Amino acid sequence: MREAAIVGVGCTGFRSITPEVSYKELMFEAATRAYEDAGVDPRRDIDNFICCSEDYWEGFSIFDEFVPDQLGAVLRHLFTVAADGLYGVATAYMLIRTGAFDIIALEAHSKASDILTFADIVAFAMDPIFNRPLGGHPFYVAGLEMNRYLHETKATKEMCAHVVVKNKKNALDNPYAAYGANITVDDVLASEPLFYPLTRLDISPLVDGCVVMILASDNVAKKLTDTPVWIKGVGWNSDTPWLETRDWGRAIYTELAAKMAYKTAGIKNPRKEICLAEIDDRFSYKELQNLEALDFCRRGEAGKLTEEGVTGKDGDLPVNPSGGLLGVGYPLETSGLQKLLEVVLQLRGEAGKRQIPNAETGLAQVWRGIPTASGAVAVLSTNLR
Amino acid sequence: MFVKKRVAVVGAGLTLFRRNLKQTGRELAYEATKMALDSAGLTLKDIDCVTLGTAPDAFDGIHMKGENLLDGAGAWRKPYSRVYVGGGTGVFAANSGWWHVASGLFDTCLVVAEEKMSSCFPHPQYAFTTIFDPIMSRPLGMNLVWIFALEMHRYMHVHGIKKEQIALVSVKNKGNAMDHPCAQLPAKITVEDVLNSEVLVWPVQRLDISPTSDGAAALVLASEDVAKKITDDPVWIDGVGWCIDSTYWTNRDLYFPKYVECAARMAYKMAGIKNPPKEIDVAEPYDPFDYKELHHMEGLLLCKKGEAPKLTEEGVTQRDGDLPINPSGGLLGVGNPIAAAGLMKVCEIFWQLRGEAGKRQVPGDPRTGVAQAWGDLMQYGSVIVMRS
Amino acid sequence: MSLEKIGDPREIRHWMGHMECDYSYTYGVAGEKFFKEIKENARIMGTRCKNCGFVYVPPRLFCERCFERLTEWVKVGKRGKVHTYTIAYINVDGSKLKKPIIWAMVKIDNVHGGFVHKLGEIDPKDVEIGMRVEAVFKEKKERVGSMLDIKYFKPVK
Amino acid sequence: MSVKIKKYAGERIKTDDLRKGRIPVERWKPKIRYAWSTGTAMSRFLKELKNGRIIGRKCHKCGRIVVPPRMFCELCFRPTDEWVYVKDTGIINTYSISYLATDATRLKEPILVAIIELDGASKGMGIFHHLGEVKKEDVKFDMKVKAVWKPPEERTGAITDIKYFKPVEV
Repeated sequence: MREAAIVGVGCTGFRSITPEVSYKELMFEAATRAYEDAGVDPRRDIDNFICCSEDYWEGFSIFDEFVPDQLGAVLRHLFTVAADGLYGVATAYMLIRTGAFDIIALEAHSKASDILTFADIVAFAMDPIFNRPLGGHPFYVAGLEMNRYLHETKATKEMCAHVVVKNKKNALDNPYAAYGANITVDDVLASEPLFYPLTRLDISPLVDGCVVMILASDNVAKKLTDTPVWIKGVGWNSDTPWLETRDWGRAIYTELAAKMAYKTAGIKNPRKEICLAEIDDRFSYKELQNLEALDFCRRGEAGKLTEEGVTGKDGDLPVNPSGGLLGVGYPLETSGLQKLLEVVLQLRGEAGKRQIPNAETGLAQVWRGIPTASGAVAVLSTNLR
Repeated sequence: MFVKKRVAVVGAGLTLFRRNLKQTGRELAYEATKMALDSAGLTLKDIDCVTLGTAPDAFDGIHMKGENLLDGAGAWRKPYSRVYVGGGTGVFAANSGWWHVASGLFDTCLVVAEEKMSSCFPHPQYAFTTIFDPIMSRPLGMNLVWIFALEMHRYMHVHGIKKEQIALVSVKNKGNAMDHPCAQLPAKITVEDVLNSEVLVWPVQRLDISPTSDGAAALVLASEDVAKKITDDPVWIDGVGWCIDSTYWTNRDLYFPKYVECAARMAYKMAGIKNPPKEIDVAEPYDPFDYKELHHMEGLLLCKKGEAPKLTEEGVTQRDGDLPINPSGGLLGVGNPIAAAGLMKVCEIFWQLRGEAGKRQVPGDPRTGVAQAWGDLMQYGSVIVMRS
Repeated sequence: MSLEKIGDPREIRHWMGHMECDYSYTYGVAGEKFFKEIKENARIMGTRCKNCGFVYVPPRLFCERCFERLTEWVKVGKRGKVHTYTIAYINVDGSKLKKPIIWAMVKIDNVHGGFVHKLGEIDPKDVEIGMRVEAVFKEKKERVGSMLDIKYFKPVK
Repeated sequence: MSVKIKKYAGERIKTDDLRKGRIPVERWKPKIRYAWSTGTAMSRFLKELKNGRIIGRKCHKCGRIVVPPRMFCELCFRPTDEWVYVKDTGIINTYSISYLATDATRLKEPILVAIIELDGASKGMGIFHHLGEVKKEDVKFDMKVKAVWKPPEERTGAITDIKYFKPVEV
């Protein structure tokens, strides 16, 4: 079977607001960088383009309409995957494996600063019959989930606060990150309670930004670059969309997505075999919950590992060295690609001050956010075999 | 382009298409999906992954509606994602099912398409205003029918086509739909009826247009090995194609859908089709408006530019003609729940190639069929080539 | 990248707009019957899957696990346990709520599911995971057949 | 539909029953609002409209002058190079006569809309706008038209700063 690698990346960086550019100009910037990085001409070389977006994040119905020009995809093959960028990676991976495509460009962006009523849009994703009529800020779903997770695993709010402290500190070394900070666990615990047990600092703030990546089949990848980053496995999965019957303590979708990705990647012991992980930390507890779902540790252990520094930059298993969504900011459907980008830079040895020595295999994981129970995982490596 | 793995369609399901259906979106998706599974003699346990196609969230009125629909699509605790290319989504969903299986990652895949346009009340027309650019178009009060009328008029002008010729498509498709048990607007009408119907946006009249609808459709796909175990009658997906043109639709000449041609060439190349009119036995081009069928026949290279009206006049595109077009009744007759309508076309080709289309059956044992959908701002083509 | 960009902050512009339509959602086959029972009898119904043995609340037309069509309707009680809860301090527009809202996932006894709803007649500091609660319905004349016909869940005395 | 399938799915309800509230429904109007950054290209375009001028961008590689302006050339995939004013006259590429208002209500007097290829821009570069001061029977393909602007004090920097395009005597 054909293999696939990431051969080029481009990113605008992430900022709380990008008023000088339109979403098109933002995308053009990331695309220009990615094509340059991969050494490809989109008008000639790229067999297919994938954009990851959801209409209401953009303010347009059929956002697909508005994407080809600034990516160089006019009268070429392009489509939208209505999901996070990591689903786009999975899609590109499948396309390459069919044998019919050699080079694929993948795009996701956030122009969250264009949105004036973010929480109302999230509320609009809730079931219109059984949940939405009750109103309220939809982040109560995260509060419910966090509380159950803490209850089941005996993890503590302090442990979650440690995640925030670590990630914001990591972000200080990431020039792309918007929310780096040097703060303490007490600062997090003392921040305004919003959805008990969630406080304001447990929640990642929105940012703008765009990431474009170029993927290629094995033969082509080897011609394009000396440092291909191989996609060893992808997985994606969904638990029920119903709040009423889902598992509130566990991230089942991450468990199943990881299982799928590990199977293709041949990973038996993730803790040993994976050098770094970029994990969904939209809310602080998610990092712990997902770490366990990814089988990096037993259930209920992630908080302790975090407190002990195992997931720190210099620990055994660095988690979110980029700063994660808590430190970089939450760029909507670009979250997965922000994470994947960090893994690619780390594996290429281009992560600057954040560089983890001898990083060979990395993992990126993302959740689709409230109110979903869906997510994706990708395992990357510098080694093909 | 060399594809190693062949992918088969082994089952299909379809709900009624109606202006309003009682079922919620996920219930509609369930009905179609269950029917498709039953027709293949499979259960949910046999399914490895699911791909969903559904058009704007603004119809169903649910942000990220793919997530809301997923249990109805049979995706509980399975790999599941949603593809989205506007009106092209229905056929494209089948294309996405193809790559799930052709990649070798999965042996079976459910393809589901759903649309519940009636949630946008009193009329989905309100939702359509949000497909336009907010700076250049929305302030001018852009209405969806306007842009079709502009395109239709340009097409008529460039080739000197008369409305009478175009109306024949509506007459044919609504007539074909008389034999479709799910159809919303089957009718025996005449060219005069079309020409005498209310002028909405000249040259578009009431009977030139397909309705808005609720509905769902589903397919079951399987890899070659698995398909042969399930059925003696698999229908193969031999070619898939898609293409997008520029966002700047007022900078393009709308008389010809280049994007459909580009998508068709991609699919034909994969399927090894060199002479489309000769090699294709039955086609389901996208017909939300009657002129669109003609436009898309030309885009699909089933005839020369400007020639489709003539073929229609000569009866070539009738069910018993040389090149039957939209034997299902198309969107004009069966209805237009956007993504579900596109996938309905793929279902129709499946049934035609299996010889299961009953009164709609195209004579002469058709072996090769093509379905096509169109989407975005007169911008997107998605094409699938199937063989028995 | 662009050869020029806006440098003068006064040149920056935003275009205001919205995506607001009116929506009207049918309750669906299962939902319609469910809400009729709520409205007329303040009774919570579920549907049972013969294959999996689950009674779904709210009721479904089909089993999400095995796709069985669910035709067996079961009357279920209005009591259950707080599976998890949270206390919301802000409103959807970010403004501070005058009175915090207690949200809970209430698992109804002996069924698969329950309701995500509000808790009432209790102080936030007294809420505990595992506590028993019951649905408080609106008066019959006020009930319209909607989730709001349940006012909230309150502790079982 | 296959002949093998005998039972059809989906329960129809009448629009009238919905309108009159005979079918229970949950209603919702979301509050979903945006402030889209117009960005470098469109901010300038809108500013120029306020000045009564239409501006495009030129790509030096393919030589095209494009309207509305963009900072990238979609065909060459490179940045566009310079600002170019185009004329506020052009020809009708296609048009339609609408008896439907934006919300699909019926109109007695139709709205005339067209794609107008602007003079001074590259061939085929049209913009969408309304037509005015012309009877519906008199509109023709390739007809020469000119923008009718709002008075300067009423302009806001919007595409509606042009009221409509009207025929010009040739």
